[in-house]
Amino acid sequence: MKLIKAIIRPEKLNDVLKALYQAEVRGLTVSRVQGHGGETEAVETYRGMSVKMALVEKVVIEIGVSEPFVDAAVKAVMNAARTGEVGDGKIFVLPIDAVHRIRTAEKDVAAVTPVAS
Amino acid sequence: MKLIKAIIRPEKLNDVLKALYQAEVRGLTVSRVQGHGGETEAVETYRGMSVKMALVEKVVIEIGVSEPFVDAAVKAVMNAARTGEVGDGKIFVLPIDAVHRIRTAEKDVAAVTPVAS
Amino acid sequence: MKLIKAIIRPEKLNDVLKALYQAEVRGLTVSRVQGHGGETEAVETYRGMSVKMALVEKVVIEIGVSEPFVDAAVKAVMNAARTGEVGDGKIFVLPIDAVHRIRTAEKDVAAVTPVAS
Amino acid sequence: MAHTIRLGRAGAGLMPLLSGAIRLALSGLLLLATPGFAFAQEAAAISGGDTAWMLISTALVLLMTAGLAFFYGGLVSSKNVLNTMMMSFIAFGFSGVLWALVGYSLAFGAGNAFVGDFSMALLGGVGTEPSGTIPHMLFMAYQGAFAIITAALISGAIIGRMKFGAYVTFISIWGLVVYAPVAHWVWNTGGWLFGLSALDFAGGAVVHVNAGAGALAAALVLGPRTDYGRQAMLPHNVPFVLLGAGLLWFGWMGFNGGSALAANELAALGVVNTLFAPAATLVVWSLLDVMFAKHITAVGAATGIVVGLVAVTPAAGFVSPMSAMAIGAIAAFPSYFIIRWRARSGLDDSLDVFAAHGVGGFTGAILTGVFATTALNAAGQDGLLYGNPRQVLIQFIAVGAVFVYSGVMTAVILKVVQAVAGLRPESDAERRGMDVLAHGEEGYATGDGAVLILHEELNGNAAK
Amino acid sequence: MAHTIRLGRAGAGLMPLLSGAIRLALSGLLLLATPGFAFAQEAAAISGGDTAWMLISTALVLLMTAGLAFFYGGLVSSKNVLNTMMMSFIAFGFSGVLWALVGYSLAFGAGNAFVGDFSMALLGGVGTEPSGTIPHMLFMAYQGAFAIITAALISGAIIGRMKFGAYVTFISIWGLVVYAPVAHWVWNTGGWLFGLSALDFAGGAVVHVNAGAGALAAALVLGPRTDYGRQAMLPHNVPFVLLGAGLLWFGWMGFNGGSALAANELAALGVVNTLFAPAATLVVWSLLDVMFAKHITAVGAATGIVVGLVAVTPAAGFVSPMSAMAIGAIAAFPSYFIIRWRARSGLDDSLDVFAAHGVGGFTGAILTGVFATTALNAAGQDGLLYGNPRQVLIQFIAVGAVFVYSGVMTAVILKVVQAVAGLRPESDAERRGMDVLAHGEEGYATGDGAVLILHEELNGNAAK
Amino acid sequence: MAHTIRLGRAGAGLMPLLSGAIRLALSGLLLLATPGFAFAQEAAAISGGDTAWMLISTALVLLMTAGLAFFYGGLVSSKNVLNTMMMSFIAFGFSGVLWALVGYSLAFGAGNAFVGDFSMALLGGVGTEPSGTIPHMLFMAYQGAFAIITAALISGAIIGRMKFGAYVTFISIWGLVVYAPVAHWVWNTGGWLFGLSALDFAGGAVVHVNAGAGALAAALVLGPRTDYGRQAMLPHNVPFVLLGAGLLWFGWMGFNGGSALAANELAALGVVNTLFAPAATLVVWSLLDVMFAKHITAVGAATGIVVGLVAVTPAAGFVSPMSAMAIGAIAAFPSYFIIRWRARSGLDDSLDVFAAHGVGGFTGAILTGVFATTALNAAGQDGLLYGNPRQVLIQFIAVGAVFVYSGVMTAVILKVVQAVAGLRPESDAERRGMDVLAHGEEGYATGDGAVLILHEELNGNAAK
Ligand SMILES: Nc1ncnc2c1ncn2[C@@H]1O[C@H](COP(=O)(O)OP(=O)(O)O)[C@@H](O)[C@H]1O
Ligand SMILES: Nc1ncnc2c1ncn2[C@@H]1O[C@H](COP(=O)(O)OP(=O)(O)O)[C@@H](O)[C@H]1O
Ligand SMILES: Nc1ncnc2c1ncn2[C@@H]1O[C@H](COP(=O)(O)OP(=O)(O)O)[C@@H](O)[C@H]1O
Repeated sequence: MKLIKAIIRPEKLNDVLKALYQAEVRGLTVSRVQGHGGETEAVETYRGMSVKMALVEKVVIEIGVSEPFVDAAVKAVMNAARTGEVGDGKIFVLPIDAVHRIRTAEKDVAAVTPVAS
Repeated sequence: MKLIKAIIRPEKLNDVLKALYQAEVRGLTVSRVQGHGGETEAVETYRGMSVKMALVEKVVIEIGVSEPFVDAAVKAVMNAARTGEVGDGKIFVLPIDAVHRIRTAEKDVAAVTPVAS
Repeated sequence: MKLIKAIIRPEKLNDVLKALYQAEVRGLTVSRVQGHGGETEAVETYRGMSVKMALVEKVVIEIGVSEPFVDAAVKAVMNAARTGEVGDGKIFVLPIDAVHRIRTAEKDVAAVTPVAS
Repeated sequence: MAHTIRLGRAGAGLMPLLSGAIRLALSGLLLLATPGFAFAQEAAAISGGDTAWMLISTALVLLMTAGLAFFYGGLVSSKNVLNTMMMSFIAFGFSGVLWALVGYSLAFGAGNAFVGDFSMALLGGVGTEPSGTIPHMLFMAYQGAFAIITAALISGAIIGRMKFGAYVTFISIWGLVVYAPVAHWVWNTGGWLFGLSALDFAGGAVVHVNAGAGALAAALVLGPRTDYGRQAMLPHNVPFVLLGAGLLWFGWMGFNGGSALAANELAALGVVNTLFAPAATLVVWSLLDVMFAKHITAVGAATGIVVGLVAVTPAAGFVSPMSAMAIGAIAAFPSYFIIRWRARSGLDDSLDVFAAHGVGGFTGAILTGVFATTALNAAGQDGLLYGNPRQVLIQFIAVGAVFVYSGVMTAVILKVVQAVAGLRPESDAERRGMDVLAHGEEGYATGDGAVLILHEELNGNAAK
Repeated sequence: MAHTIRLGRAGAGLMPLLSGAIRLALSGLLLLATPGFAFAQEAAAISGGDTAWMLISTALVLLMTAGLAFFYGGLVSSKNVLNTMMMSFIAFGFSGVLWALVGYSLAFGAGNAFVGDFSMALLGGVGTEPSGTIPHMLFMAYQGAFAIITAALISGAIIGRMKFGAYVTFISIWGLVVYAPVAHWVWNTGGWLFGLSALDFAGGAVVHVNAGAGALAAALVLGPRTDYGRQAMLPHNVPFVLLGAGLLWFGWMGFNGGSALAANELAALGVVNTLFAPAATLVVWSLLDVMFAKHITAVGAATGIVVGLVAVTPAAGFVSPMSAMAIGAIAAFPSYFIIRWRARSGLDDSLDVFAAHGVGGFTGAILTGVFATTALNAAGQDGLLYGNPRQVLIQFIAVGAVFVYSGVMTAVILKVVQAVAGLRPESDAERRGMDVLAHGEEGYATGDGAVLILHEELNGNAAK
Repeated sequence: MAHTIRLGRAGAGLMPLLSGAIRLALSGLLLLATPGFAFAQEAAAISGGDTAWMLISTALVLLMTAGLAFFYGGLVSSKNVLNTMMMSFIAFGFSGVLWALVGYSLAFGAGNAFVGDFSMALLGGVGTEPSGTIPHMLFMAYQGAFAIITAALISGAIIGRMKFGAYVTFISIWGLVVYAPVAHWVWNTGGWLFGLSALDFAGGAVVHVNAGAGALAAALVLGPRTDYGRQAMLPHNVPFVLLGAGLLWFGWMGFNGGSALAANELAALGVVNTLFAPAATLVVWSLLDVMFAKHITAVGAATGIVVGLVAVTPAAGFVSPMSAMAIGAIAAFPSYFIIRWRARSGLDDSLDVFAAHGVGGFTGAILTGVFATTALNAAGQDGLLYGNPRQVLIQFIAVGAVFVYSGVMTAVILKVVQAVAGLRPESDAERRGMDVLAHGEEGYATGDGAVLILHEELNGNAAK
């Protein structure tokens, strides 16, 4: 089991969701974050006070997958999220020791296999 | 040391916090996220434009615990967060290499053992 | 490769960013969270209804680094984020299996080495 | 007194045949209808100054309902913000239209001592002829704005747990069956409380006690929300609460000042009292907050302002500014402590409509009987302090009658709606919030994960 | 009719030499300028009541543009909120100043049947002498507030995809080349539509059809935003939309009521109709929403209110309140269905200015020709229902002429601006949002990671 | 001039014995009190039109303080939003009540050249008798709304770092010791600046220079916030800033237009100038923003509007609209550059009250001495351009005297409060935000992790 943690551009979220859907990934969790990377920093001015914005809006998608799905999911995100310009983001793959589905108390692979809704 | 990452329903947050308190878990971090799983998607309409909301409000609780507490914490969350309907969420248990308490520079188990406030 | 996950006070964010910059850490991701630890809980009153706020505003910084940078990054955060009072936060170091840079499909160490912007 | 009008015999209606016929039919339906229709005939002329003031006063009272939407909307959680605001906004539509169709006639038609008639239904005979010194239809519209906000006020008691269709049905009926008769009692020269010389300058009883009693009854009939007493409902946007309080105060100038129906000394008295009474309430409320909440709170300040405005409403045109400040200061106490008690009780009058409007209106009405003086308003009465203790009793009777009638009738209407259509939504509505469930919308949508539904074929495979 | 003024010969201008010279130079530039300058001379006096009403009406119409900023701003995503709001606010400056400098003279100067002249440029001869019963300059300012909001209305069609400088240039020209002549046609006694007896009480054609046609043309010339039809643009703050609707309704009382230019029966009729027509629209819109969106939506309620306000605008001083309610109710249908169609079409009139203002104004103008009655306004005309079917045709001509002129001229102006300066920003502006790109600001900054730029040396090494 | 009243001998007070006794006692306390109480006796009558305009003007000026709360509240970070807004709202209470109790008498009582007296304390003799053509008490309330907003204006200088109790104490004293005397100097016929023929139509000196000087002194006495110059304080809600600017502009129509105290030519002049002067400022400010900030900013637009409003305040009833536009345009420059300088300086006048109100009011007052003309207002003076250079000097003296008095007295009051109770909260208040610390509330609570405290026993074991 792995946790895929992909940091992407907010405007690419819908494309990535679609790609993941097509890659048969069903469960995921999304959060709004701010990133700092190689992007040029915007300067904003408020009443004569100038500020450099060191952080840029990003979205993180976290997906718990069983090993066979890791590559497919990574590939799906990579392709859908790429624009080719600095700031496209990163994907981290982290090891997971255990997964539980709260509703049924199923464990591990069973816990992330979708159930017909 | 493990990092327990529980994705739950927002309306269950207070119950889960209470349960964790009773399980003697003291430190944790909470964030608002949006999840996609097996839940039916709400349709919203804005001025004749209909949209399907693919994401549902969720809350993530992250708890760094030493091994002896893992089971208790997972169980506490499982019980408090369950409604039995699709969308109750998942719990991921991730391995941790090291933990530091910023205030005291204590490490690992000492870092997550609460200090009398 | 490690993922450093530091939970700090919001008002220390800019100091920590500066310290990380000086430690030559270039990429990172920031999110707003709420924490529960040893801090005393504020009581708020709304129209005669009193509530204890069990959660306190925190910020999480996540940094994917190659092993040589782990100590420097942890140290930078520790020093910049410390106030000495309860609530300074924790740093978790998690193992990473793989890192991908979405823009270039570079992997692992290459993926987190900054490219001239 | 205020709100009382003398009508010249109204001019011929427009398209008189059609509307006359409908009116005739309606009249047949009215059990309490009295045949008589005898306004004092009187030569009068439109005054530009008076009309100017009543035009803007009408706009001001209209704005209050939008202000109320923000006062209430800011106090709830973000998942119920639209539902809460819509409970006010929808009253513009249903309560407004029904007022023109029949409500006005039921309230201000001659009728009998208890209710008007259908003589002015469909605005028959409500033209631009003078009513006092302003066009008759302007008086009708000004009163319509009162009917709208009174209905909207009740909604604060039933936040987040009433089917929207049931709510709309309820306030539509309520406006005709509760509001219109009560307005008739107090403000129509033939009304029984008018006959008793009860003083209610701008609606302490008609609007606030009326809405407060309705709110109490509604909270009791609906019962508390599922997680009431376990989960705190915190205000998701306190600035909205302050905005609402600010707009309400602004609009209230037209509510109380306009109740003079002219731009004269009485209007000035109304406006001056409406400025200083809530100022006094705010001072006292702040001090109480320091004592009991340890801080001067913003929600408290907004609440105190509204309580002061409510309390001075019945008194505005009858008492001196110093008396108004006394009324404002005194009124802080009962409402403050009842809110504190309520928050700890099992009564889910979610936004304390009873404590703010019911109790505030009650206090103000009684104190009007204490501080009123004919030195300032010859058409009024002297109060206790000016040698007429009987007025306090009269005020009690007026307020009590309105309270009982409104409370009972509100419960009856709700029970009927409940029997026919049900009042509360499926149980998970409260959990997920009424905005998505009852309106299919979010107050603050980010658009993350929102998939456009364009064509039938897309329904099946987009992002899921 | 409304908005028509009789001017006494204006008093001597201030600093007359300078401004006279500039005016002379301007006159030479005006191709269409007519030499004649012959207002009816008439003894008149300022009325306090009328002036009071027009003072507040001017303030009310001014407030509407701020209300519009919220109505529009709430409907867009948060990354475009400031750009959207600024499109309204900047009109206060550029459209306002240009109105005083030349716009007023082009609209209300005698001129010929198609446009005014430069006789009152730089406010020459616009002093405090009576125009009707109010000071002339007050009439000028009141009309200026109309010019401001009409320009701002167009912006709803081009959300998130127009260079701000190009937009400012566009509305500046538009106010002089489109708005001023159209106002002249309809509201100046010498205007050709005025001569035709076209009825437009408060600007159904001049303001709403005009802005609606401009919006349609602008949406077509600019083309849709890059991700239009793929990415939903959800309202980031529906309470702001409701606030905007509330402020617009409030301000519209001065818009329609003030168009009587006096605090008289006509003003009362205007205000009463402006209260009840949108109420009726709101009821019908809600029912349509239940049928087609399955819920009564808050965005729908706000939209319905605005459509009702638009529809009653041309009619407000010519029809009875019952007729106004009919107009409001009827007007819901075309606008509702055109919005539904538009949302599924390729036309990115982002905030449906065409459907709400163009179509709403059209419906209202035609229905004015149906319901108007000289029984209420002797200066008006009877409509179809009162035996004058010809009026419907006249209304068609008026609305059609305004629509065509505004549509064509808007496109021409935009094409010129496009040729000179370009209309659309670099492509990633839409992605990142116009707030940061066009204004260097965020609507809701948290300050996280914001590094102060204090001195040159800091530029290099702070946090990066 | 504006704001000057002639009072008929006031009617008998209410409950005259009690309040008379208190007044007598108060009189003994007043060191500067003059024995004389000699208003010109004059037969006058209430005018409906004038009263209508002053009723709504009073409401408009009241609304401005709520607008200010949003203008200021949007500019701060979200952890200080309630504290910032409450600094305005609390002035409604304390400044309002104190105005009625003694402030009005100190400002408009006959007194001597420097301060009024206690003759009208507790509103003694302030009834509905005419003062000019409006009820006396309406004049009193209108002036009260000025006193409220002037106190609230100062708060922009001390955002996020003053104990709330200390602030309330400060503005309470300030209103009596600074505002009332300064109003007396300028607007009372016996005041020394009135005697000098200083022109200040609606409060350029009395309100804006006064508040600006107070703000500067307060910023200096309190010192900068702890992280000033290191941490940027970004506006957490720019739409609120625009809302505030919109409400302020709207309300300012009553502020400047109402200062005519009648619905006449002068009121029209005031309203027209208040429309076009800020429009001109907005244009110039936008161009400066393009040059210096590279973009037209929304915060800049809001600021420019306010600066234009401030600048036209002293001039509104004395200059022509073209001159008002010139004043608005010119006033942009000093305020713009002083704001830029201030942001880089060590002076933590957090929201630039000094630059916007102090400097804007100064510029406007001096330019009033340049552009004023008796052709438009016979009760005024001619300015420099109309052959009276001396007026510029007089304006300098007036503004200078107000500036020095207000600056010095503000510092003295604050030092006294500091000595008695302390001014700044514990140091971590700034870090955590004043909302939680000073008010025990959050502006935007989510309710996550909020545990209801119901009973004593729950205190111990719920969620901790
Ligand atoms: N080492 C890192 N750890 C965590 N997040 C990172 C790291 N590097 C980059 N990111 C995230 O990825 C985003 C894009 O990274 P950046 O280096 O700008 O672009 P690119 O990957 O195209 O070179 C950043 O805004 C940040 O959110
Ligand atoms: N594989 C996954 N990775 C990350 N988050 C997941 C995953 N599966 C589900 N989730 C999270 O859990 C929530 C509930 O999951 P869902 O599958 O709907 O319910 P259930 O667990 O009851 O079957 C989702 O909204 C999402 O936030
Ligand atoms: N075991 C834990 N797991 C996750 N987050 C924690 C844990 N312990 C503390 N935190 C986070 O760190 C913050 C500070 O912790 P706290 O115990 O209050 O302070 P300190 O580390 O100074 O003793 C908390 O608010 C919470 O966000």
